[in-house]
This record gives sequence, structure tokens and C-alpha cells, in this order.
Amino acid sequence: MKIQESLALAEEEVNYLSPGKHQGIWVFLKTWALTVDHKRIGIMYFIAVIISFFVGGSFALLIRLELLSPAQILYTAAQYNAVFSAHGIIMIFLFIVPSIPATIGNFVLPLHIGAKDVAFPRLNLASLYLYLIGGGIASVAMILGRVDTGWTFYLPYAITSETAVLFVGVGLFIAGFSSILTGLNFMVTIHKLRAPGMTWMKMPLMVWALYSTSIIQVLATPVIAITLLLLLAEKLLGVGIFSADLGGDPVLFEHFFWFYSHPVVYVMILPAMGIMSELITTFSQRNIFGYKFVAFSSLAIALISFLVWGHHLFVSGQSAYVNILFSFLTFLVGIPSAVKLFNWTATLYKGSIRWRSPFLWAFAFMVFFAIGGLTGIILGLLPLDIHLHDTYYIVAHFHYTMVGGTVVAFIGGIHFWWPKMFGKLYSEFMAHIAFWIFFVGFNLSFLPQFVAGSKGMPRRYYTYLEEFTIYHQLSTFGSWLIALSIIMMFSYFVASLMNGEKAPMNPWGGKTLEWTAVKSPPDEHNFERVPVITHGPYNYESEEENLAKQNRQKNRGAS
Amino acid sequence: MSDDTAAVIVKSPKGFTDHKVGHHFQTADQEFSSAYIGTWLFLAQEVLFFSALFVAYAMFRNLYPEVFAYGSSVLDWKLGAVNTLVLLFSSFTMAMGIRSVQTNKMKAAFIFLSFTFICGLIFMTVKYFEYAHKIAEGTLPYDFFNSEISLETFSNVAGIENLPLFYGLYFVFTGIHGIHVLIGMGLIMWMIVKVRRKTLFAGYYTPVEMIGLYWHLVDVVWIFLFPLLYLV
Amino acid sequence: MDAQSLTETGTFFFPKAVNEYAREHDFLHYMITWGGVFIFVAVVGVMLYFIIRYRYHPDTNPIAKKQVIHNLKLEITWTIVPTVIVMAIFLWGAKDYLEGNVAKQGALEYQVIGQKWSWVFFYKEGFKTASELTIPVSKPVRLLMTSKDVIHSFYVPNIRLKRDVVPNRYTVLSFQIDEVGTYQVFCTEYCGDEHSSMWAKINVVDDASYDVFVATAVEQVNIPPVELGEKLYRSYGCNACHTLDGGELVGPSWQGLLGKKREFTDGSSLVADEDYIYTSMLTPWNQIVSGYNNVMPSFAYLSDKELSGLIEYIKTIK
Amino acid sequence: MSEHKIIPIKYYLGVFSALVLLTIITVYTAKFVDLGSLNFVLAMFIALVKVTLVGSIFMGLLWEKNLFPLIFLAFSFIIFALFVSVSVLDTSSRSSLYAIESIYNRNDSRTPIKIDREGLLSENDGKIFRPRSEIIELKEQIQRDGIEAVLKEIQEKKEAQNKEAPE
Repeated sequence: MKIQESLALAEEEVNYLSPGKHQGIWVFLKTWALTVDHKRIGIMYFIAVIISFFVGGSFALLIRLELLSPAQILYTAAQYNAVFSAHGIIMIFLFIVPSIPATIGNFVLPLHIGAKDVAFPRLNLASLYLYLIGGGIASVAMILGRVDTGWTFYLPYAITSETAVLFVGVGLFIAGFSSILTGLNFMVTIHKLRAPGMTWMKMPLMVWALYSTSIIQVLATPVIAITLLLLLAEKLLGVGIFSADLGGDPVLFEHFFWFYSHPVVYVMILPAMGIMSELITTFSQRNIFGYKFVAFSSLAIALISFLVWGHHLFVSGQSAYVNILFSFLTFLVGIPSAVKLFNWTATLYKGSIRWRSPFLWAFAFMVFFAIGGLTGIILGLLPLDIHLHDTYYIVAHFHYTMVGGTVVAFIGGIHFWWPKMFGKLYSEFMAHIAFWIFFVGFNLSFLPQFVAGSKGMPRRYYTYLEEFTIYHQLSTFGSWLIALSIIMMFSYFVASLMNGEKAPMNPWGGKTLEWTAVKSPPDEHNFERVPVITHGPYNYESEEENLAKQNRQKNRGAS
Repeated sequence: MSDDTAAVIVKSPKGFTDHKVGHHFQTADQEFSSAYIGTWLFLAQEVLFFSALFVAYAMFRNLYPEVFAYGSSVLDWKLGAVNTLVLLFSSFTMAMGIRSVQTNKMKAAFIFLSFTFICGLIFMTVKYFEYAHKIAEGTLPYDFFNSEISLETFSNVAGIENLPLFYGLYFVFTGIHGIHVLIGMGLIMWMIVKVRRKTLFAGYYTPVEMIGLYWHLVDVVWIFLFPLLYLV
Repeated sequence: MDAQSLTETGTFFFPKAVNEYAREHDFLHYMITWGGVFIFVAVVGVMLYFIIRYRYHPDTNPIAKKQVIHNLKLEITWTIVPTVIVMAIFLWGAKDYLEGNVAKQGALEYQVIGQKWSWVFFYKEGFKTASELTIPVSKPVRLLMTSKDVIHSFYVPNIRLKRDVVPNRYTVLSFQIDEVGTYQVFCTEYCGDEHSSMWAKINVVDDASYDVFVATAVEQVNIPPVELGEKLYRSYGCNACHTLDGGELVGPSWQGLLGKKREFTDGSSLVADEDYIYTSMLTPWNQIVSGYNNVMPSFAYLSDKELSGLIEYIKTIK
Repeated sequence: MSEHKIIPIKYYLGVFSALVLLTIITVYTAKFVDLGSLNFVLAMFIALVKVTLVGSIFMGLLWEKNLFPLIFLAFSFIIFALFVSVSVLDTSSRSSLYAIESIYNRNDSRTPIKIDREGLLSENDGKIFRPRSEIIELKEQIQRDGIEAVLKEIQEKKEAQNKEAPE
């Protein structure tokens, strides 16, 4: 018996997932819980954010369910408010912010730059635990305490609300440090741990995107930390900075909040753009068009993102001069995004495009993000924003950029790196079906909201004028389609884990280091020997010439 | 695990413990400069952490100049000045402590670091007396404010009803700074232990250098806080 | 009178535009939207063309020996052109914003108070109305707004304007409506449980009717207490929390309130009488009925007449 | 690491004494010399000099070859400055709409409304605002005197007001 077991063990490949696998459940859990391996930490983040995503997504379905009818059908006002607040808080702070940087970023970044690990592996593990503790406190407080402030915590409502705002504040404060430390870790990693020969201009674009993301994480997140701290102080001591009655100014809170929360939407979208660059080059088998422009546009977005927070305050009674200033700055941030979109499109030119599932999501990203970006131009304009502010138009715009952008890229990235992460392939056929259901469901869900919003439907309403019924019902049907597609994805991924086909080292024909120099799934120390980089990340020309040669030989042989 | 053989080791003088460089670093220098950049990033993060408080200060000072003038005139600037000097001295001893480690003068390092720790202690003690005085007088943030005297005597000051706001800012500002000092003291204690255990030496002084940087930042914040709250 | 429908009037995207500013706003919006649609179709069209034209095929795999990976002229073009376009749009928007958001000369002033969860309008003539603002047609109007509790936002879709209403501060909304009718007002800044029903209406009437309205409003102070109470019940948002038929909302129902035994969260109890109702309206936080939360604001700004009207009205609900 | 420069003690001593001196100057000018608003500027300037000294000598930036920390720190200070200045610009120009109005309506003789916390609304109805202090006062009063006495007082006040009103 024993000999057979050890023989089976020997046959089985050793990789980063295997230590502790056969030594009983406790050893197994301990090796995972105390690991400092960036790949395992990435996987644990992945599990945690997926749980957050399912919880937040269920809340989204609950919201849409109530909105099927203009009258109250399911919950009381307080319950509805708690549901939409939970949806917002979980999705933004516990899902989208850590989704790409902490999961895919953690897994891929050291592989991309040819490093053994991130610069501070123990700090990385500490960030994970901070996230779990903070997220845990916040979620429990939200669900038991029925927090009803919305994810924006505007004062004075957040102070007068008798729900567990205090604990959610504490939880998010802790989770915020996870974000700061991850960003810090990545920046140092990119600075100091690049493999020999990898200059800044030879890094994959995903790394540029993560670098820009990290700048924002390091510099913007502390502001929300202090803001939450002040919110708590306001509630416990009556400091008065934000309380109009005590000589303070509630609009100041909005300044503080958006000084973090605007840059943070770029924390969400920038790594998504990084994934796009990887997907598009890999599946068109073509070098990126305008590497420097794509790389520096990431940096430009990160820098400008700090200057536009005031466009969330156009109707708050902010000074008219400041309004105009912010409207101006807001337009600047659109330009680098447009440059990226054009460059991706140009990359497709004369490529060799394979319509595989990760590329489908890349395509969806470009469509959705174009819609989200163009409606962003409309919202940057002062007179138009004043009409559309806090209506369903905003909801639709936000979901087109955040779901259509970040979540779509996240799903695309998971499809892309799944074989590398777990060494298994998934059903391409199912993936196509799930994609098209999502594509239809998403548009059905959020396109009607543009119209409803500009017709004047305010957001955060649980009962509404009867005339808006049709828009809301379309949205609700769409939300079910999205849910269906997500469930399909979940099931074929689980099936792939159980009995998926074993993945080759480079299933997509990628050119970056994680495909060319690392096994699927990787070893514990990533690279067998330190890679030396001699050329850029998307060096497909040589490959295509090789292919051409092979083809010519084949054709000659056939004829 | 298997390639731990490749680990770089920084040799130490006799009697000290060698330092093993992290497995994912190629050289000791790479490890040091990673920690160095990381610390500076952390300090930049601290700058933004305090920024919101400075925004609030600037804004309300702008709105209620008389209240702030009155408020800062009531604070005891002598205690503030003493604290400033204490922190400046501690910064000096910190820098000297690091220098001593760099030159392998362990006894001096121990003395300098202990001085730094004691300075932190003095700072917090003075702070304690200031706080106790305010609590006794009732000049506290709004929910606990019960000092009728100052309000009545200075009813000629425009907007004096906003005085609790000044104290709110004062307590939040100094409180958060105080927490930073406490954390710094804990870290310095850890360094003292490390010096005693002889794990720091001229070839490896990364932690003490990084904690020094942090301690200087705490000093820098106070350099701004002191005139803003106590003087002008 | 019901407010004009927002979805059935007006254009595909917008409710009916009722003044010059709204029409200009719509023009700007449609122009940018169609421009956006054009860009979208162009970009996605090109993308789709590339995807189909250059799709992978094992035999005819297109091979670019030297891939074009850089073209500075192209990059500069597609950086500069959007910049110029958005700057032009920005200037246009800023101009529209300034013109549309300042009060015209000789504007009539009204004062607006938002509170959980109703709007109250104060007129120069000394009376006030709740949930309904009546203004003359084609006259510039200027609302001076503040809130009693949390931040609200005053939003009139038909004139494309909204502005937050902030406690202890005044914000201003200036406009002019050129068409007679009734228009919907929403609160768009989330303000708590009954945020969804914090509505009001703007009645725009011709000059003569406005004079009549003001005259009757001034007189109306003399209507019988019960009627007054019923009116207040609907207009001051009492109905958002209190039902008349025993149904459960945020607050206890008013059905048969007089003479009912009330038990409070602090353990005490008393039999509801006029005095109890009176105190509950002024200092509702002192006596919170068990099972409910402390959400009701003080209605101390109502006159004695209005308070007693409400009490009389509550007495009639059996 | 071995290349790391050891800074001579005289620098540390010099900087420390300079810092002490600057502190004394700050205190002296702020407390005993009246320069009006210049006092604030001077104090901030001295603080800036002190911070530069601490940064360059104590923190060793003067000898650091890697410019990245300096660049990143400068960037964070720029953001910091923008954050402060834009927020203050907002609060100090909230009434800008009135200024713009007066440009658009040059001939309007209407006096601009001054927005202050006393409020214009008080002309119409005395009890528009119930600041938190007032409510707390009321609560305390009720606890102290009992609800009946307070109610009676309110009623008396109201009656007194009503009596005034007809005149």
C-alpha cells in the first residue's frame, strides 16, 4: 500500500500547489495559511474575492428583483437600502479594488519580470490577512448591522444612521492598508527585482499597468484611511469637521472621499487595461502597436487621476470656479484612455487573430469600455452632468466601465491564465456560450438604464414612478442572464479543476516569460534558472517567420 | 527550498550573527535598496495620510481665523516648544544611533537608541499632561465640551461657538501623531533588543536605518504641527 | 394635479424641455451622443473588420515579415485630435453652464427647505406650502435652499437642473419655466428610508392664476382644522411613515391612535392623548414607541394652528 | 551596502544646533514680534527649512544616488499641495456664483445676498434651524425640569409670538 502511494506521488508532478497535499488536512491548511509564495497568496486572494463577488452579486440580483415593480414588493425601505449599500460596499472595496492587482497581479507580476517572488513576501501575506480581517469585519457588520449609508458614506447621513457604520468603517480602514501594502510591494518589486536585461522598456505592458495602479494605491488609499478615521472620530467625539451644526462642512467629506474614490476607479481600470494589452497581443500573435504610448498612457492616467476628484461634486454646491476647473481636468483623463483604445485596434491590423475565449472577453472589453468612456465625456460636461448626476445614467456609465471594463477584463484574465494557475484546460465551447449570454445580458441590463437616467429616474430608489417600469424590467431580465452566465463559468471552471485536460506549457502561444520559461502550473520557485532578457515582451515577428518557414516546408511537402 | 544553497550570506564580525539575504534576492545590496525604496514609499503614503488633516486645518483656519487665533493662544506654547526640542534631539540621537551601527560601535548605538526611546517617552508624558489639563478644563471636542468659561469670556470673538471644532482638530491631529510616536517607540525598542542580541552590524543595518527614516518623518510632521497649532 | 409624464413627453432621451436652457442642453447632449455613436461605430467597425479580415487560418496564415509596431505621426494625430475635440466641447459646456445657472434680473425668490422626507416652500407673502411649489410662467425664479437634517438634492428633470441641499448652508437654483404645467421634482441625494418618495411638484401657472393662488393661499389659513390636518398629512410627508389603516411603515400607524396605550423603548408607557401627540411632533426623540427607530424629525417649525390641525385630524382616524 | 556613505558627526551636530536655533526663532517671532499675517508665512517658511535639513542630512537624501525616492516624494507633496489648495479654493469661493451673476446682470441693483450661518431664512420664520446644540439643550432641559414644564414654556413662547404677530 505504502509503496503504491509513494509511487503515485513520484509520478505526480511537483508544483507550487502540491506541498502539504498528502500530509493530512491540517498540514495542508497550514502550508497554505503560512505560505509566502506569491502564487499561493494570489490563489487565496482569488478565492476570497470570488466569494465577495458572489455575495455582492447576490445583492445585485436582490436589488433588481425589488425593482421589477414600481411599488414595494419584497422588502421595506430600510431593507432595500441595506441591500444596495451592501452591494456597493462589497463590490467596490472587497471585490473590484483587490480583484485584478491582488489576484492576477500577485500571480503574474513576478513571473512577468522574471523574479522568484515579490520584494516583501511576508508583507504580501500580511496584506492578505489584513484584507481578510478587514473584509470580514466589514461584511459581518454590514449584514448583521444593516448599514444603509450607501458605499459613499455621505455625512451627515452616516452619522445620524443608527446602523453599524462604525464597524464597517473600522473594517474598511484595515482592508485599506492591505491595498496600500500591496501597491508598495509591487512598486518595489518592479523597481528592484526585474530579471537581468529587462529594462523598463522591455517589461510587459501588464507590469506598466500594475506599476501605475500601485502609485495610486500608495498615494490615494491613505486619504480614505484618514477619512474613515475622521468619520469614526466624528461619530464618537463630535469633532465637527464634517458636521454643519458644529461649524464643519459636509462637502469637505465629499472632497476627502472622492480624493480617494476617484483615483481608485483607475486602480480598478488600469490593471484591466494591462490585461487587455496581454490578451490582444497574444491572440493576434502580433507585437503591440505603439508600446511607449500604451505604457506612458498608463502613467498619465495615474497622474491625472489625482486631479479630477471634484467632478463628483458638480451639484454639491461646490464653487462654480472649481466646477469649471474640474470639468477641464476631467477631459484630460479621457485622452490617454482613447490613445490606448486606438493602439489596441491598430495592434489587430495584419495580425493572426484567433477567436478564443480570452480574446472574446478582450473584444467585449473594448466595446463596453468605448461606451463607458464616451458616456464619460458626456458626464464630464458641466451642464450635462448636472442633469444626469445621481440618476440611472450614472449607474449605467459606472457599470459599463467597472463591470464592462474591470470585471470583463478580470474574467478574460482568469480564462487566459487559468491553464497557468491550475495546469488544467477548460471547455472552450462552454466558455463561448457563457460569453455570449453575458454579452447579451449585460447590454440588456444597462443600456435601458442610460435612457431611464436621462429621462430623470434617480438612483437609489426602491419605489419609482410607474412610467419607468419597462426600463427596470429589462434591466432585471438582463441581470438574470448575467447570473446565468456567471454560474455557467463557475461550473465549467470547477469541472476543469476536477477532470480538465492537462494544460501544456504555452497553450495560447504567448511570448511573455510566464508562457515561455515557466511550467504549467509553475514550480515553487518559478524559474529553473534566472532568465536573461534580450528582447521586448511581444516578440512575435521571429515566431511568425519560423511559422512561415514551417508552413512553406509543409506546403512543399504536400505538393 | 532545494535551491537554498544559492542564498547569499552577509558575513559578520566575530560575536555577531550572520545575516541571510532573502531567497528571492540576488545580492545583499538588492535587498537593502528594496527595503529603502519600500520605506520611502511608505513615508510618501504617510504624507498623504496626514494631508487630509492639513486640508481640514487650512480650510477651517480660513473660515474661522479668530477662533483659531484664540484657540492657539490658549494652548501652552511652552510645553509645545519643549516637546519640539525633545523630538529634534531624538532625531539627532536616532541619526547618531544609525551611524554607530554602521561603524560597528555597538555600545554607542545602544546608548543613542535608548536616548531616542527616552525622548519619545518624555514627549508622550508631556502630551499626557497637556491632555489631562484639557480634560480637566473641559476644552474638548464637541460631544464632551463643557467649558463655559472660555466661551463666555471671549464672546466678543467672532464665531467662538466653533471653538470645539478647534479642539476637535487639535485632538485628532496630536492624537494621530501621538499614535505614530508610540509605534515608533515600539520599533525602537525592538531595535535596542536587536542591538543587544548582536544581529545588527556594519554589514547589515537595514531595519535600524528604515526605522530611523520613519522616526524622522514623525519629527517632520511635528515640525509643522507645532507652529500651526501652538503659535500662529 | 398629476405631474407631466417624464417618459411619454419629450424626445427619446429626455423629458419635455420647458425652457431655453433645457433645449440648449438637449442639443448639446444629442450632438455629443451622436458624435459618440459615430466614433463608437467607427472604432468598433474597424476592430471587427480587422478581426474578420485577419482571422487565424492554418493555411493562409497572414504573415507580416516586418510588423508595423510604431508610427509616430499616427500616434500624435490620435492624441491631438481628441484633445482638440474635448477642449472645444469643454468650452461650450462651460459657457452653457454659466448661462444656465445664474439668476436672471429681477428673479422671484422662494425659500426651500428639504428635510426627511418632504420639501417645504416659503413664499415672500408669508405663507408656505409643502410638496408643491407654485410659480408664475416665464418669470425668472430663484430658489434659496437649505436642509434641516441631511444632504438632499433638488432635481427637476424638465429643466435639466439639480442642486444639492446642504444643512446649515444655502445653495441656489435659478431657472425659468416657459410652459404652463405641473412638473415632477425628485430628491436625488440619498437621504434615508423614504428617499424614494421624497417628491414634490412645481405648478407653473399664468400670471392671473398666480395672483389668485397667492390670494387664496393667504386666506386659506382659515380652513377648518381637520381639513388643514389632512392636507398637512399628505404634503408634509407624514404619509411616508404613518398609515391610516393600521399598515406598517417606518413609523406607527395613526389608526385609532387616541386612547391607545403606547409603550416606549425606555420601558415607560402612557395612553395617547392630545398632549402626547403634541410632544411627539415637537420632540419625537423623547418617546419612541417600541419596535420603531428614532427617525422622525421635529416639526417644531409648524405653526400652532397647523399643529392643532394635525391633532384634530388624527383624532378623526378611527 | 558597503558603499553606503558614513556621514561625519559634525554634520549631525551642525544640523541639530541649526534646528534648535530655528525653533527658538520660530517661537520668538510668533510670540513676541507682531508681523501680522507675515507671522504665519515666516513660521511656515522656517518649518520648511527645518524639514529640508532633516530630510537632506538626518535622512541622508543629500548622499543618496537613487533619485526615485526624491521624485516620488516630490510627487506626493505636489498632490498634497493640490489637495489643500483646491479644497480651500472651493470653500473660499463658494459664493462665486453671485459674483458671476453680477457680471451677467450688470444693471441689477439687487444687493448680493450674504450667506452666513445666521441665515436669511430667519427673517421669515425664526425656527428654521435647530442646531444640534439647541436640541441637546432642549433634551437636558427636559431631563432637568420634566417634560411638562418645558412644554409649557414652549407654549408660552408660542403664545407670546402669536400675540406679537397680529400687530
